[in-house]
Amino acid sequence: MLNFITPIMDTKEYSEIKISEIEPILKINLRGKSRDFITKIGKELSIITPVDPNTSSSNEKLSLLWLSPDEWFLYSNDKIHIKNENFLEDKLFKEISKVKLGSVTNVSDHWIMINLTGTKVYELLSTGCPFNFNNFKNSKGAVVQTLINHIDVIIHNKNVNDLNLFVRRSFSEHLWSWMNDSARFI
Amino acid sequence: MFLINCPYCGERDQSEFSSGGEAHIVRPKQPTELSDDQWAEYLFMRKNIKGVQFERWNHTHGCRKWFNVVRDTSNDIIHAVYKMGEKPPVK
Amino acid sequence: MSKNLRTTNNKFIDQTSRISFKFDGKKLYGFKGDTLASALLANNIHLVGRSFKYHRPRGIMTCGSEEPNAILQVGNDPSMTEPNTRATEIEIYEGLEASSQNCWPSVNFDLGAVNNFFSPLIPAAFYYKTFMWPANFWKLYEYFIRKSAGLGKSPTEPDKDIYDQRYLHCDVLIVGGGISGIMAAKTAAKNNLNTVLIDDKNTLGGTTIFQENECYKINNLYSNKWLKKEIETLKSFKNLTIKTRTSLAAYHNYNYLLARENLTDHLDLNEKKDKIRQRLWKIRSKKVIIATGAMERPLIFNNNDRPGIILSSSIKKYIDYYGVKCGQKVSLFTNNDSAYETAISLNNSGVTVNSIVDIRDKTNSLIVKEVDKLGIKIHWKSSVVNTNGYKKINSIEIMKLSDDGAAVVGKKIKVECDCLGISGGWTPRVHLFTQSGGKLKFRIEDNVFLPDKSKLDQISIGSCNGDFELDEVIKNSVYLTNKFLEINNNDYENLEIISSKEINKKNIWLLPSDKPLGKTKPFLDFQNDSTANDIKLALREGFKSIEHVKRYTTTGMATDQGKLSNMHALGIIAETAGVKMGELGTTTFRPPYTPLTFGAIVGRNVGKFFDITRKTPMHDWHVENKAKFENVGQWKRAWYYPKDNENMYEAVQRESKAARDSSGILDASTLGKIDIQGSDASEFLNRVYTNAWSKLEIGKCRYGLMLNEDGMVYDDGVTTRLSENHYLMTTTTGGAANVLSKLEDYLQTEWPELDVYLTSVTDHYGTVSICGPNSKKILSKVIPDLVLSDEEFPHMSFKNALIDNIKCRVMRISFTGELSYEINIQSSYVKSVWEKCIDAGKEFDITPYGTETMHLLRAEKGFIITGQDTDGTMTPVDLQMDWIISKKKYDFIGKRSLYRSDTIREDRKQLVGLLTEDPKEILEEGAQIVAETNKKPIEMIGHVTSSYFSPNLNKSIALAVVKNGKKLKGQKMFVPMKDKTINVTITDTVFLDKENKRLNA
Amino acid sequence: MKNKYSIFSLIKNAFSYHENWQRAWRDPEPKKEYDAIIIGGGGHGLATAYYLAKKHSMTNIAVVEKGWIGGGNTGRNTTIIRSNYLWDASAGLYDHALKLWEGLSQELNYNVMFSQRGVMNLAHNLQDVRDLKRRTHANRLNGIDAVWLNTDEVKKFCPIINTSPEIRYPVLGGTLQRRAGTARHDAVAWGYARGADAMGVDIIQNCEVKGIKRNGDSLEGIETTKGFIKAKKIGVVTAGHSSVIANMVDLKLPLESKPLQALVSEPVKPIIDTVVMSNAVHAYVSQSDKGELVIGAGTDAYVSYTQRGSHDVVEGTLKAILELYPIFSRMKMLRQWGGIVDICPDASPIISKTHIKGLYFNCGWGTGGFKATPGSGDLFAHTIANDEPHKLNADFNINRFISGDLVDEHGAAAVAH
Repeated sequence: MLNFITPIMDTKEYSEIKISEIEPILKINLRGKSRDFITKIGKELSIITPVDPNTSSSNEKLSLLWLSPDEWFLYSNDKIHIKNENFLEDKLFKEISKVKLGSVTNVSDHWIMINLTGTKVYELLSTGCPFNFNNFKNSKGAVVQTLINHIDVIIHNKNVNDLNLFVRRSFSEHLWSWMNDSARFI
Repeated sequence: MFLINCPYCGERDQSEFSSGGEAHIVRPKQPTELSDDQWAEYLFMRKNIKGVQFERWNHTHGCRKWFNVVRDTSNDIIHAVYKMGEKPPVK
Repeated sequence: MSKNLRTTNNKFIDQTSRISFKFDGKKLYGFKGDTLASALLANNIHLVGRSFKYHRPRGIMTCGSEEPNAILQVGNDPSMTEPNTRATEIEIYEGLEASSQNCWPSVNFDLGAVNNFFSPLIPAAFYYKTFMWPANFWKLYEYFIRKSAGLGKSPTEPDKDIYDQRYLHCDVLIVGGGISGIMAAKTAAKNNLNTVLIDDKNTLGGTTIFQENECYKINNLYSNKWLKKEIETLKSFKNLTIKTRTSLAAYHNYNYLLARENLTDHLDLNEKKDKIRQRLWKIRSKKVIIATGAMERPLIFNNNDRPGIILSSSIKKYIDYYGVKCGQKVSLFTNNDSAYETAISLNNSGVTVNSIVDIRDKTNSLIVKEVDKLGIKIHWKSSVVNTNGYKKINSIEIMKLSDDGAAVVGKKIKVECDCLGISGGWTPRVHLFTQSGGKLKFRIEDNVFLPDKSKLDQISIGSCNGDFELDEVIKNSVYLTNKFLEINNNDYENLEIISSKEINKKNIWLLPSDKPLGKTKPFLDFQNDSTANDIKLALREGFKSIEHVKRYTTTGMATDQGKLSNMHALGIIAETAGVKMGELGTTTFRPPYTPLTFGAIVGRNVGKFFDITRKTPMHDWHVENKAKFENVGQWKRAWYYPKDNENMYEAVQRESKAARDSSGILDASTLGKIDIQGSDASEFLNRVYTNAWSKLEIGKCRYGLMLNEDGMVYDDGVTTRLSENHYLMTTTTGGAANVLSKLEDYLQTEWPELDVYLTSVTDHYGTVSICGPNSKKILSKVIPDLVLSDEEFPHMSFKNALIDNIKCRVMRISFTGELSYEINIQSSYVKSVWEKCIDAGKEFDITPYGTETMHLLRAEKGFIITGQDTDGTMTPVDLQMDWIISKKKYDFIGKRSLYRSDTIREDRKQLVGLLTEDPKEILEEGAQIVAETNKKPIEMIGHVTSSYFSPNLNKSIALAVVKNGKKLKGQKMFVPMKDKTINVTITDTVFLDKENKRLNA
Repeated sequence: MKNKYSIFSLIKNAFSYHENWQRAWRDPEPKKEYDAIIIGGGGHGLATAYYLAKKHSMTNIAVVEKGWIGGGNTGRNTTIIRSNYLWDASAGLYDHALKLWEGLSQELNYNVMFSQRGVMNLAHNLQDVRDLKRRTHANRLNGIDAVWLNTDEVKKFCPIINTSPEIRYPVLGGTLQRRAGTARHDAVAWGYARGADAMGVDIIQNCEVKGIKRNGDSLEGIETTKGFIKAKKIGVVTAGHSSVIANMVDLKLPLESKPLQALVSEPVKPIIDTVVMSNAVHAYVSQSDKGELVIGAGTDAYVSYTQRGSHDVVEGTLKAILELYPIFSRMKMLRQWGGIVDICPDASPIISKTHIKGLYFNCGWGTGGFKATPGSGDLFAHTIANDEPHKLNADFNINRFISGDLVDEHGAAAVAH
């Protein structure tokens, strides 16, 4: 078997902050404009497609994040076996891309998912992120695409002081070590 | 650092955006029909207005959507934003 | 410290904790809470520096950020020393070492003081008028000028301290924790606003916190007592953040503000380690309240710069706050009431105030009456015309002012004193307001510039808004705060206030002397040594604008940025030129408000965090196998893999040969990859690439060239048709992000009718490229199920495959001219696949190669690298790639530009091959090419873009761009180097395997 | 005749307490009509007037300035002067300027403090090396004194640069032009103003141009805040505001005006005695005679006339400074400011006639106009006087944007596979 290796595979704890990479997680990028597209993904995933900016919806297994008026980001809430991943991707591709409703692209390894928990996670983010989290903090399910220290990230507010952060794989090691360096001083 | 009200994502820091210069310079549908002069007009010539200017911005590090901004280049105040394809607001 | 200079009244200074520090090598003592300035004064040290130009002895003059003289070098460690530190701002700590600057050999005996003697020869801007002869001597003059200029010394080793940054978003930011700031903060917090209050001092309360005077009372309490109680109540607000030792550095547009918090500068040496020294707060506040107070002005008269001459309000702070007497026998010189507060404070602490010189006619305000009662001699309608004492003031000379104030009359009185307090009125600190783009207005009665119009959501309150008297400060602050925050609930609406009111105002910008102006030295800018005479000289020479005068005389350009000098400079200009001050305007106050450490601006992004480092999924393997890395944009790419003691040349020769003789393996993961889906995908590619795409069969790959609208080559790469409406595009490593955003731009704005979606998958796939005659055998071991026959899997096609049940895509494409396959697989598995290929290739001696070998191999085949063989001025025709421009397509990006009159010229610079006469001679990349060596001026017709020694051809090869190169094939040319001329011949760009036989080897 | 500046005049004037110095230039009211008017009293405009008077005997001319002379980019730049440009046309232009700089203090009898302390450009990646070597070879063959330095030589020339191979983008070498250096920016404007004024040129400050009056394709004069002034020829040298003037005659230029920022540190004793520039690690630094580190930041990527740029640009610049000079971390920024630069798509200037007879533009200098001041003034004066470009500025015409014959000084985009 091939070895599965991601750049981080680690967990670090600081006073009131815990940072850990969670893998493997399925991630699929979905793009489309039509109403049919929106209905179809909702149906296929048994999830309400979030159409309000900066929001998400989740069911037991999956979370679907709004990225732009024609782009959504789907990820599995838990670790997932490669077989199930392929199954879901193939199914969506068949039902959406093949029938020209939009695009379905597997991005599981394009993004690394880092889970941040603790009462000081927003302080950690404030060391490098210009986004105003004052309202975000209190809205469960909120999503923001922004920058942390010049690196693109998607942040999903899973729960109070419990965030999933997505960063592109090739940037992830740098961001990881930078965030850990930040956390030392919080 | 401006605050720009992305018509999709809401108010964000300028660092998430990039400027695309003057708006409403439409790419000619039939470039081959144009003289060198006319093509240069599209390619290079700009009003470069001091005052209220219509311009394009991209929410590069957010939703990646292009949109239009009405900004006064003499004081950087943004008067309005509107989506691509929408009519510009009247002054 | 001299015991008799400390009072025992210690509300703010902990007189139980003694601290030792060194000044100019001498060990001294102070107390916790002292600034370096207060500690020095307590040790009776006034002389702390020499002025910039004349090296005149200078002493501590203020107690804050406007200090022009007490600018010291702090610390001796070459990595931790800090130049130009204001003694009035830095708190002392155990182990502090400070020394005077700009003097040699010492501050007490400074040889530079000879300049003072020559001062008649060196008026403002003298340097523009001399040092021009002989012409080539400027270098020498300049050497000496530079040596004598500058103040402190730069560190000479890297800083060991850490700096940090934070973003902060709030509803209201209040800058300044004086009485009005505190009232505003409490009001905002009480009304549930997310509030931040910052102050640059270590305690809140501004000047009111040490104002214990019968003339200033609130609700029947001394104003300091009342304020102290208010400050104590602030702690209860969870929505109020207070930051002390935090100074607002810059106020930018959109209420974006930068504040520097000082975290360790006040700590003992051993406590500083491993802590953040300073933190830069990047604040976005919906509303901003500026409550930065006012600065006392000096008075401008002859010899007003001697050590011992101190702003009167600073003397008050030193006695009331620090418990330090600036002198034992003090005189005061004033044009307003505030010096009388100082007189009372000094008197209360037992210091003799032997005279007050007031330029006004007699006045009868409450506080003046109080002073009168104390029996202090007041010289009304008088001026100080001179001071004496070289290193410390010892007496002043007083004369009566004429009725018009333009001259002095009568008898000169000499009064002995060891300290002179001066007060020229108050200047509101409007710096932040103007930094933010606000416009000022001028108030004639007391000659102040006040905030007027602003486009931002902000107000100024308190004395920075021109309210100088306690009752007005409170009344107006409350009114303005309520209106600004749109609230009605304010605790401070009905306070009972006692406040002395100033009745008479009088101002003379340049006080007259009994000597002609030319013989006097009335200093304006103490640090830069510019005098009123300099201002007048500038005006005489025709420099009219305030900015001209400032630049010509350097007034206001020292490290205090003219905080003390600007108003007087304006006043003297207005007076001399006969212009109204309001019309003259001010100079621009530029950020930062006080000098800001570079380290704080940069934060933690130094060293390894200087820039993002991007790594491929196989990065660790390259490291383990001793690869040298090349920076390609932010990526780290394996450059070459030296074996034993190989140098780069040797390693690359070996790798290049191995790749063609047997097999090589390359990490190609950094190439940009864009997933394209949609029913118009083919049409989209037609528009973005120069060649045609509609007829590309499913499962086939094609090379494409992308242009800018100006017709110049922008990017290139191979795109694969995965299915009917599904393509995978590759871009160059460096171009990936720009290409994607450019394509999105066209889709969203020019071609919204196209049904096409783009998704970056650059990081999702890792790419293993294996090439060479044995690559097929190796691949068949790694993916046994895959049929690799040329019929089934020809060059420029792709197959889906599985490796250990993991999906992958195999492209048969080649950038080396060899038989070659690229495996694209999810990044998490790619290192494993890479190792599998290495294992499978062992029997064929598979050789990992880096970017350098890749560049050499492609050059042998004449393949271009955009960015290396192109430079933004090359069209596809220039590259001799006419074949890639579709003649049938109506349009594509950049097409029209190819037909402009200059672009269509046939003798443009064109890509060619070059062979050196001596096959061992390797040309230098960047070397210029000429057709004739004797022609003057020499005409360069092109340059070498790529050059290597080809181990496979056993000769040196090069690519070059040459004017009219297409037609010059076979011609001899020259490459003139510094020490020799190399003979070359222009050739075809393909050096190896012109028939492309190796692709199917 | 103005009194000559020298050490002797200083001594003489010291005896009269410097009360007898003459005005450096007059403050005239505009005449009704001039043979030529230069719009824009920056270094380039004043130099143009100076050379029109001096070399082309056009003395019935005026310079009109909206604010105070030298108050635009002349007084806001980091004063770097060099001529090591890649293309022949640029090299010709900038070296012409450099040669004029070399005698300028004596020419103007005004010490412009031209200090030939050398300018070094650093390379941080392989494409940088190729590009800089290409430029150095071209310079050498064009007779410009640029040499290539390897990393050790870079370190030797400027020991405070961090040349460790361990840094993120190590210094791989650099080019050095020793004749290059810095000058005192204000002095250049003042020296030219004083020189031009002495020959009869009217320098009119606080005079804003509100319109250009034309009759068909010929010019009549300018509307200003000080009234209408007739002129046969008009030369526009208004840098960031070029488009504002161009729009008055419906002329579109290939320009975008963007904020360019710079900053200085507090003054310190000499620590760096040359000028070091790095494109890849975007840091330009020199030290002024006063001791301040003079640091050039970048332009913002949007049009703005505010003379204020984004803080991010300053932060990025100082980050680069600390990467190359970690010893400067405890130095403090004293002052920060911005100017408005007009940028051409090919990063080269326009010194050209227009389709309107008698109207000339000198613009598009982008971030590097100061170094060209004397040359630009000389060539623009030639162009205005003769209604024809000099051969050194012939390539810098407006028509190049139509034909495509650009003078592209951007160099390679450093993209590689």
